[in-house]
Amino acid sequence: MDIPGLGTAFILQVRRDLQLAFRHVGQLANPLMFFIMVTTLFPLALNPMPRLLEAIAPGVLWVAALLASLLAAEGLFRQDVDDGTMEQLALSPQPLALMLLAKTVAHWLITGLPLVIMSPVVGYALFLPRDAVPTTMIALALATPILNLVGGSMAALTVGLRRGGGLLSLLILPIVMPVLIFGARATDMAMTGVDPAGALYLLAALLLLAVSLTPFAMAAAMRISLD
Amino acid sequence: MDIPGLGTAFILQVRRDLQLAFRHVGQLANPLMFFIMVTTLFPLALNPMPRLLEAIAPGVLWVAALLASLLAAEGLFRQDVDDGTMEQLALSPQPLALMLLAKTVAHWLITGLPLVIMSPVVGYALFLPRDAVPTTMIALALATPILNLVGGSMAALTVGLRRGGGLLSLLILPIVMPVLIFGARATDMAMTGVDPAGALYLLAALLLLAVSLTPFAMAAAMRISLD
Amino acid sequence: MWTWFHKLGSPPHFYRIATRLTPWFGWAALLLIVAGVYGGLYVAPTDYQQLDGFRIIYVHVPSASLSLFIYVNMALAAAAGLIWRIKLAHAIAAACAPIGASFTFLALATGSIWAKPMWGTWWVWDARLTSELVLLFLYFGFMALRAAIDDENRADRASALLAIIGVINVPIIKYSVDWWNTLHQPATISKLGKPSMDSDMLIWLLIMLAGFMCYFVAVVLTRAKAEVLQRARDQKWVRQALEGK
Amino acid sequence: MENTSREDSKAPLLEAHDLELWRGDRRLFEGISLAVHESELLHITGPNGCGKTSLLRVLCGLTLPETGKVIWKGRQVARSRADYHSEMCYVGHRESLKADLSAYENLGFDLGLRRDAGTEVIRSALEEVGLTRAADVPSRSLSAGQKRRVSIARCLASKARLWVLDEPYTNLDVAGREFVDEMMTRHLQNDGLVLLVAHQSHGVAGHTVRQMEMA
Amino acid sequence: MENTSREDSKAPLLEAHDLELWRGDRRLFEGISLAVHESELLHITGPNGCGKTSLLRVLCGLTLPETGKVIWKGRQVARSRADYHSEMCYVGHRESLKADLSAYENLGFDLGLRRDAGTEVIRSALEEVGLTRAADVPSRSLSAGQKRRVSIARCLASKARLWVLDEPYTNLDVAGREFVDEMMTRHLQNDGLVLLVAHQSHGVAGHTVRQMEMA
Ligand code: HEM
Ligand SMILES: Nc1ncnc2c1ncn2[C@@H]1O[C@H](COP(=O)(O)OP(=O)(O)OP(=O)(O)O)[C@@H](O)[C@H]1O
Ligand SMILES: Nc1ncnc2c1ncn2[C@@H]1O[C@H](COP(=O)(O)OP(=O)(O)OP(=O)(O)O)[C@@H](O)[C@H]1O
Ligand SMILES: [Mg+2]
Ligand SMILES: [Mg+2]
Repeated sequence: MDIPGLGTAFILQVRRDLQLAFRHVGQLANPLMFFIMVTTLFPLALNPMPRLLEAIAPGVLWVAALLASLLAAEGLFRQDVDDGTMEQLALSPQPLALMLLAKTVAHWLITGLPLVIMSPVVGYALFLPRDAVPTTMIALALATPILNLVGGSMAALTVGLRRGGGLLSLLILPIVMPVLIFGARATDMAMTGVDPAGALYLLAALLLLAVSLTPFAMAAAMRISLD
Repeated sequence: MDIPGLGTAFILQVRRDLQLAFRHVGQLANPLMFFIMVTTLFPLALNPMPRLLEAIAPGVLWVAALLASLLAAEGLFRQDVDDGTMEQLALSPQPLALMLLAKTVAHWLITGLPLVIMSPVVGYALFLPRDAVPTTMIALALATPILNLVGGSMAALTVGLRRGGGLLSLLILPIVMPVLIFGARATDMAMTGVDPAGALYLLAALLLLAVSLTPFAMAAAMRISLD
Repeated sequence: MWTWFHKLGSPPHFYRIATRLTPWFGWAALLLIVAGVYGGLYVAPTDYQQLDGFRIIYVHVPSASLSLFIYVNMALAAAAGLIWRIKLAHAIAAACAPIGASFTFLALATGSIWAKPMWGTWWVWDARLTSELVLLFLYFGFMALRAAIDDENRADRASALLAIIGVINVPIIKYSVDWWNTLHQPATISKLGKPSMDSDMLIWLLIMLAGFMCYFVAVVLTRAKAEVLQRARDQKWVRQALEGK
Repeated sequence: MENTSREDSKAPLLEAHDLELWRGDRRLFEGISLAVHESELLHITGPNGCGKTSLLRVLCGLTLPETGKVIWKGRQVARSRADYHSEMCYVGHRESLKADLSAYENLGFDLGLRRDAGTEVIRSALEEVGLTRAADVPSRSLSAGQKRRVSIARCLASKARLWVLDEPYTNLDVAGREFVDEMMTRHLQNDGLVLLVAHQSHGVAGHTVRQMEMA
Repeated sequence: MENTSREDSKAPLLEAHDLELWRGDRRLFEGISLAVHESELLHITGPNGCGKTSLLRVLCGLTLPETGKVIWKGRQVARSRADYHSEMCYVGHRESLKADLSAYENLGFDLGLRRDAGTEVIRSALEEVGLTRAADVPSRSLSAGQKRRVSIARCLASKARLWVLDEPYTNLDVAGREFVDEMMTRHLQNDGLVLLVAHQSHGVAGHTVRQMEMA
């Protein structure tokens, strides 16, 4: 029988997930709102001195990015598993790794991309030096997919389990820590006028690694969870 | 027929939710882990200079509290609605407002209380002055339940209005903002040696208000959602 | 070592061999550690810079090394279990985790104690220290995931996958001192050829390391035995093995 | 209950007047009135999607009808929700079980809200529906039929006067279906009321059994 | 398919050898072997919780058995998953529908992964199972029976050779049940294979129908 090609399947999956997200227009705005919230709340919770804000701006940006993707990871596959559509996906003739990668890509388009786009605004609000903004955007664009991919693998591993509170974050954070370190370092370098290319290359390498390995980890984890 | 009293029902509900969260004793540590990890991330993403860390310590604590309660709130009732147990709750002879309040209390015990308990440790790691610690703990103990109650009302509404998510977090922000401002101010006052009683009283008043009003809002929203 | 584990794949066989080996490693560990402690505390010369404070190195470095070594072993065992579907390998991986976590904790604790006089603080957010902390979290995550899954089979496979993914962190910890300039001591022992450490000090360190290693093997065998027994609790050989004692 | 006079027992316990419900732009039903007396079973049938479940939810007080009202023992349900719900038990299409809790824990909570039932009550109800060993595994790992049995045990142990059963036979094996019939018969003998939605015919006989066909 | 020789058609398409499965500390089944040829229906029965669904999941390749293997067209399923899954369709206890998407959108996605089916194929399958107007409301608001019909339409439109049906009659009205019988009969006529789990007896006759009882 003629099975549709990998590309077709990939696009179908991405399109369906976007369609679902657009059904709940609210959900679409959520990660973005969250990101804005975190970054505006910080100045509120702190002494809003520009110097201090500037010093913590990269940290806030990066931690917010991390938390946003971390907390969204929780729900990445749960609904699909609960309503049984994941079962059908695992029984489709398409490779599960590809389909889960597609789901993660869709998830990134919904949660990660807005974050990248919003980062100049947030940076501005936190008095991030203007020179650091492009670097930060690039670094975020490289880092957020990694966060999503790693989050996805861990979510696939824990999806069959009861809401374990911090279990998922316990699993994700150790592994994404390098991403955070390099990302924050890139912003920092740009702020102090050093060339951040090294850190960015490292992030790009990590992204490649994640894209090539995590789909298989996700698929393996999902098959275990569905068992 | 003899219906069990309100107290019994309340305790039953709290106990069941705790049971769900902590099937295994080991899982008790999970929320704690979450906070430890979040606070370790900050120094990583920032320059780990003690002076800077000290300056942002209250911010980190407060933002972590806000995130934990608001973001977990999103899913507070969703699973119950999806698996049909909320339906049975609405059909039980106990007042729905009470039961939802109990669910929120359980949620606070899982997410809010560990934060309060952990705050000295986190404060220590971030070099928060020792004098500010007791005030911060009290302020957190007063503020986190408010955050949970407000988040719970939002959750009850969003479970039904399936497309209101982003809009609602926009609506919730103004309500939560004062809590954050007063809380952070209390910490700040204690750090600078001013008596923080005023801010704490205000928080206590807000808490009373939230406890007396939000359960009815939650129940009404939930009945609409179940219709 | 791992082909060795692979060969004795069957639980009863493993149980018998482990029972025979455990005391050897146990006694070796005891002897080596006693010798190492004596040598480290009394025989080794005092450091010209740090005076006697440096002697904590005899606990710190071996436990830090073991924390990494055990993780790698755990991941290898887990991978073997996942790929060849060997239950025994999963049992060994499960047995490794708490031991590894203890050594990690020990490394952190001794490091902190050492750091207080050396750097004037218990803790700094430096790359090696932080990544060692992350290693502790990795162990915790592995154990938490196992505990969260009721079904043994699934717990085995899921945690094995996690252990394999977590291996990424090992080189980061190992080479963090070389990649970032940090407060922490860069590699001193492992510089082959000309170690930058006095050989009088080094020998006792190596003895301690060997002792810790033997201790690990003894404990892991004991724990794995318990795991194996618990898993096969309703099989005949278990009753025979227990009654045979 | 024992001393109710003839007149009382003739007045219906559950009444509904002129119910109408819309879903989207479609009127599911209108002008539905019904009355159920004690020891009476009302069997509601109709093709898929005709609105049987929706009607039951209106009768339970979960859904607000467009017009009309539901009356229990002479009082409007919307006004005296707690009284009504303490005498009613609903078994819906979904099992309403927490997947992470065992059948026993699930029922312990559900019944704890309704009456001071001890451990034995729950155990014996679970045993009666054939769950002994399976009562203590997380209900996530129960089979579909076993989950259904838990719902039925909840109904049994609730000691409710009015049972509202939405396709209770679903996923049950032959023995299970016979058990449900037998259980309903017993309930009717004890002056209970049953509202039953089922596509199959049921095996209750010798009682006031009424049929209602929805279009 | 048309030109298969006598010998070929005698070799079973689906075989399972010596399957064993554990759940918790309980052995659900062991030593199960079966063979299904083309145009054959295997009806698996057994009491609730005996492991029928678990067996089907093993046969589908969703669950790894403790021992034993499943073979499709002479090749082990675990090795050639994509080939097997492209010829198999599974209807489980759950409907596997995205509640926020309509029946049409749901099938559009599910079938899009399997074959280049056009719009009309999906529409006509949905019409065949009796969903015309209901095909475009979010499937959250479909009735239980209507959801089941969507699952059945998915199976119909998938053009799979092997149908694995876990209690397809659930929640269906009389007409719906008859439709399922008729649909299976047609599938068998077209050299299809059916694995059926159902507590009720089915209405397929005149074909190779085999029964398997699980304890
Ligand atoms: C909590 C604090 C500390 C942690 C988590 C820590 C962690 C580690 C780790 C992971 C290793 C690597 C072991 C290996 O490569 O096999 C190590 C080695 C070592 N540590 Fe620490 N350490 C800490 C504090 C200190 C302090 C304060 C000193 C002394 C100033 C120190 C001195 C050393 C030395 C000399 C080595 C051996 C280096 C080598 O030869 O590779 N550590 N430590
Ligand atoms: N928003 C909507 N627009 C159009 N129709 C809707 C909407 N919401 C619900 N419906 C229709 O309402 C009906 C709900 O029916 P209900 O669940 O009460 O049926 P039922 O009689 O219980 O069927 P079954 O026998 O399958 O359980 C369905 O036909 C569904 O299509
Ligand atoms: N962890 C576990 N411990 C004990 N028993 C378990 C565990 N997990 C699953 N089971 C049992 O495995 C069986 C699963 O059965 P399965 O779903 O295959 O039954 P079925 O034959 O399809 O039943 P039904 O007719 O009700 O659909 C159940 O009896 C369940 O109690
Ligand atoms: Mg219905
Ligand atoms: Mg079944």
